[in-house]
Amino acid sequence: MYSLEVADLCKHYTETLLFKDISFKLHPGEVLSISGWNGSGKSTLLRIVAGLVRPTTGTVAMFFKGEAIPKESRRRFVGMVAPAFSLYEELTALENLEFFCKVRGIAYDRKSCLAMMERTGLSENTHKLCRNYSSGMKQRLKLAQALLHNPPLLLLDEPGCNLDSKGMKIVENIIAAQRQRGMTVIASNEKREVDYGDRVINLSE
Amino acid sequence: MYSLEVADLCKHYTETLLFKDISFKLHPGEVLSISGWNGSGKSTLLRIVAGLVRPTTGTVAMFFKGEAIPKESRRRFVGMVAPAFSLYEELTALENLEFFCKVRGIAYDRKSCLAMMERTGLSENTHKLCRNYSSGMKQRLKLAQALLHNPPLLLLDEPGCNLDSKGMKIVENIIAAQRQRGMTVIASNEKREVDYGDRVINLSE
Amino acid sequence: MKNGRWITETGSSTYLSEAVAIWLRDLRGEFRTRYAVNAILMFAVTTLIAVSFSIGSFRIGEAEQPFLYAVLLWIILVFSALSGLSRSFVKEEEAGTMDVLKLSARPQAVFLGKLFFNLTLLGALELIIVPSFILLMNYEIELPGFFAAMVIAGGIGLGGGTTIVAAMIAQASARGALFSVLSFPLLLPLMITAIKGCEKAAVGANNPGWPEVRIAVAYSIVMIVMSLFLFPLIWEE
Amino acid sequence: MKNGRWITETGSSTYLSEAVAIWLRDLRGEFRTRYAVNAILMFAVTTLIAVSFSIGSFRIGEAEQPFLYAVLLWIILVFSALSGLSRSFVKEEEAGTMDVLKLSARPQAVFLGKLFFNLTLLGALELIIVPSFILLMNYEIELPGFFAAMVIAGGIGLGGGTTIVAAMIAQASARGALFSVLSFPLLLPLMITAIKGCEKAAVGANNPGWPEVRIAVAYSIVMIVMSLFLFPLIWEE
Amino acid sequence: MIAKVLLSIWMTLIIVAAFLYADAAAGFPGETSRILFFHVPQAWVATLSFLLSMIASCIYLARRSLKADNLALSAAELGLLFCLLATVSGSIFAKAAWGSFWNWDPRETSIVILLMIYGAYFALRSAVGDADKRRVFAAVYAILAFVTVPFLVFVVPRITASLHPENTMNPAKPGMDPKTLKVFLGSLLAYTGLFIWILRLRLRLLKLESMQEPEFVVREKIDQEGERQ
Ligand code: HEM
Ligand SMILES: Nc1ncnc2c1ncn2[C@@H]1O[C@H](COP(=O)(O)OP(=O)(O)OP(=O)(O)O)[C@@H](O)[C@H]1O
Ligand SMILES: Nc1ncnc2c1ncn2[C@@H]1O[C@H](COP(=O)(O)OP(=O)(O)OP(=O)(O)O)[C@@H](O)[C@H]1O
Ligand SMILES: [Mg+2]
Ligand SMILES: [Mg+2]
Repeated sequence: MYSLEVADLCKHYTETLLFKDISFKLHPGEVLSISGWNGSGKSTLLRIVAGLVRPTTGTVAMFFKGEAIPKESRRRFVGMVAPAFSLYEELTALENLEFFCKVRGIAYDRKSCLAMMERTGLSENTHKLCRNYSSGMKQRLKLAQALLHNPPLLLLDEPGCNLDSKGMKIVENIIAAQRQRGMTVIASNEKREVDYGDRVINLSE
Repeated sequence: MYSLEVADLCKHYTETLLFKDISFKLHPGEVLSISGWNGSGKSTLLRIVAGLVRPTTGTVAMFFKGEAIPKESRRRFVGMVAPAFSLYEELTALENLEFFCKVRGIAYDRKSCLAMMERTGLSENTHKLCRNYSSGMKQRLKLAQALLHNPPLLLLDEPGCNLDSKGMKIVENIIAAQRQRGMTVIASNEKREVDYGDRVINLSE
Repeated sequence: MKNGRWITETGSSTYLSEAVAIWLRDLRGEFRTRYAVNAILMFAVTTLIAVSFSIGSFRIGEAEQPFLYAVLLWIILVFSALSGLSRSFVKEEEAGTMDVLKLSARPQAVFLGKLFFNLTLLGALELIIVPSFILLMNYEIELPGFFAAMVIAGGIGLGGGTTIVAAMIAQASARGALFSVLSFPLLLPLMITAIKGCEKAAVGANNPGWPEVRIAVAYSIVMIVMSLFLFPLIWEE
Repeated sequence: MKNGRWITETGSSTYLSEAVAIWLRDLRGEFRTRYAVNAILMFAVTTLIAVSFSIGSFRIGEAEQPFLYAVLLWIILVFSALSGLSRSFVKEEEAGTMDVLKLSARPQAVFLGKLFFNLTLLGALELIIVPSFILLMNYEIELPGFFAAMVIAGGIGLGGGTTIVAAMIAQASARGALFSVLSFPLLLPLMITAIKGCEKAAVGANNPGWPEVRIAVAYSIVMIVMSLFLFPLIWEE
Repeated sequence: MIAKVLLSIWMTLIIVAAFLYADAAAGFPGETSRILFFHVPQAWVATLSFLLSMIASCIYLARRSLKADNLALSAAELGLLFCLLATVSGSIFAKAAWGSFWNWDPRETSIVILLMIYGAYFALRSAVGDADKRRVFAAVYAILAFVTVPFLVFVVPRITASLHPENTMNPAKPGMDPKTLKVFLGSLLAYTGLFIWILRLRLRLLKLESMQEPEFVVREKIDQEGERQ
């Protein structure tokens, strides 16, 4: 029903060319992995797909039942996790989720937020300030935040970063669940995470 | 020649006990790993050893030829990497290293800084602003920073975080080199990194 | 049906409700870090005391008082505003939460939320500063209604004029010099109007239709409407 | 021998050279982002123009001018300083670089480095504000030497009194406003002295030995020395 | 117990004597000179307790003992309280004696700065989350603040002419009539006693509070260990 079409993406930073001619199509149920050395442009590519960075040339388009989704409403269809993101440190974990529900226009429902935290293994720390979260707990909360609105397109930039083995298992479950419902793009350095993808785009080649 | 003695460490956060009765001794050539689930207190333990956080009870002491090193000069003997650390984003990578050399009282030597960046695989990006570094490049630069003064005690909190396989290899080399000269403490969630240690302290047990 | 939910559900939410969510979050964050709550009072008192000490300790000609006091009041207000208002965006950028916010909120909602927040701050500030200023300086006002309207309209103008500038400086870390260049000419007309208005209110000049208040209101409306249109451009780049 | 190097080498470095490294880094960072300079200049220019517009446009009694101008000048200087001087520490905390700095630098070197940086900022501020103020307000000064000495000594006192407070508020929760709240009372004695000094310089009072300058210098020395002792306690906590 | 009873009797005597025994001094409008017996001891106690707070802060920094911090905190609280009392009483009398509530008399200026400093002290205390940090920061600030006091005492009076009856009624100088002097000194004593009594109550309260929080108990253990080293 949904689809993502990326055509001829090319990104320059002043003098350097990061990547060029990246094209792919993605449909629900598919998982795409992006790999490459550090600094090869994986995160940049994901940010372009999310609409946070403009590509030098090329287009990113999302379709719902064949109709293009305008850029302004893309936020409803995308959930993203990245190492550079942070949540609000002076709020508790649950308050963070509550905020993102409301801002996204999802009626805030405490139970389902708690269920989401349960799913990411944070149920014992719902009322702790994010400032005091450990690195792995922050990563889990970022995952929870990205899933709040059941996004048809999930962009995971190094999703297993800082996580212990239970956390990795959670990521695996998230990807498996997303495979039932929508599209996933994973950017990672870890072979294990790259292998979740049906297809792999290697930016270093 | 050097040694690290940690005795009866215990850390509380208001109502919760993080860990208690942690004691160990470390001598040059030894590598200690700290493992545990997310939020078990690995990073906190490392910060206590570095002197950034006060333990609730217990002591951390470093010795040089049997003499205790006063807390004020511990900075010369410790190098640390952690996910929560950042470098100066508005400086280039080389300027960052130059700054840390000078501030540590090591005569700044451009060549040896460049060699350090070579060693962490950053030689192509010496003059890029840190703001524009990718996550893995930042992690590499943090490693370089921690090694600048050849610290007898190296504290590595999730050293492989964000790194690609080449980067992991670099971490491995760093640990192997440090084993020849000094002490290492690694805190990590990754089995591979935990296995570098001769001994393992598991905080979740 | 799961997929259907994704599209329809968002329809139920308005710009306003999202803006309110952002406003409330900012308030809560503010309350937690007590960036303002605990200290805004002391801060206001501090400035006031400085001014009243320096001016109050010697006599100013009766004729000059209304004008001078109006100037001082507005300098205090503008300063307090400028020192705090840009924080709401800059903090978002520095804490690294800007990207997540961009991904989840509509730009207009963000702008409105931040504007409400800044207006709340300004309201609190004026509530504390204006009465204490009047008391401490023995500021005699002939037309209290006009004066109050002027202070409120001026406050809204301050918020309207600075919010978008704040968004700009937060984004353009290297182009920072823009801020002083931009915000100063933006606020100056408002400040001059407000000073004039407060002076008239103090003197009790015959002033049918409150022209200064109207100018300030017009200024605020223009600023806010323009910002609503321009903000998405700044926000999404 | 490798191990030997670890101990001996650091002997060759002094507090001063490390402080200078920190100073230069801050300058460079500031030059690239221009955050503090902007905050300060924005406020200074705004008030300066507002003040000169408002005061300049009407007549103040000849006799009252020296005092009023001195008060205005110092209010502008002190509050501009308060709006920017805390940045050097606050930024360190917010960007997450504080921990690395704590691990690598000696506290006294950090204090001195930040003090130098703040003094540089203040110097730049005074260089811009004081001449423009004098020109704009038509401020007549009988004893320019004394006046300049007073402005410089006052600036050093401002830096000396606020740097340690900046380090404290960077680690506290309520940052922006708290800084003014904590610093202002500490600065008031200095401010009063400086106002008196500038007034005398304008009037051209017979003033052997420049007592106000001496007081300001004494204040600066006491503050800086006390801070040097107290800073490590704050930094290492 | 006996001390408390004695103190209250003494206080009552002083109040009665202030209005009935001592004569109104010349040079003051009406009966306003009786402010001396209340206002000056209040200011004196405030000064005393700020000094005490500063000394306790130094001790805290040297020894890190919780007791010293409690003393610094409660002395600062009481200092602020008496400072407010002196300001309010002075201000009321100022309306009668000098015609307006506030005149920026140098004494008024310095007392306002004192109020601001200790207001800031409490703002700082409430803004620092971590208990250890809070104590250290507060102590450092208390010391810095006290450093400015000599400047306040020697500098501020040079700026504006004082309205205060500096020399006419200075108890240190000869010339105060003996009756007034007697009541005045008695009042000083009474206020000091009152101060010590409240201070001890406050300290006991703080100690009880800290016993409820396990964190503090543990800390005290380290404090002792730190002293042993
Ligand atoms: C708002 C008004 C006032 C304030 C804030 C104020 C404050 C003070 C302060 C801080 C002191 C110094 C006490 C010390 O050195 O320990 C003082 C002393 C004194 N005040 Fe006031 N005062 C005020 C009004 C008045 C008035 C109206 C009178 C009498 C008519 C008065 C009479 C005195 C006297 C007699 C002393 C002792 C002077 C000396 O020791 O030489 N005060 N006041
Ligand atoms: N604003 C910018 N200006 C200049 N260069 C930039 C900018 N942003 C990113 N880069 C550069 O683009 C390259 C790609 O960065 P990106 O973060 O996409 O890498 P990545 O593949 O995600 O790496 P990692 O595995 O380390 O996360 C890097 O070399 C980085 O330095
Ligand atoms: N200042 C604080 N106040 C209260 N709790 C804190 C504070 N700092 C850390 N904690 C808590 O202490 C616990 C340990 O945190 P720490 O960062 O040491 O964990 P970690 O073992 O490094 O976890 P990770 O593997 O996720 O990095 C966490 O539960 C965290 O929430
Ligand atoms: Mg990346
Ligand atoms: Mg950790």
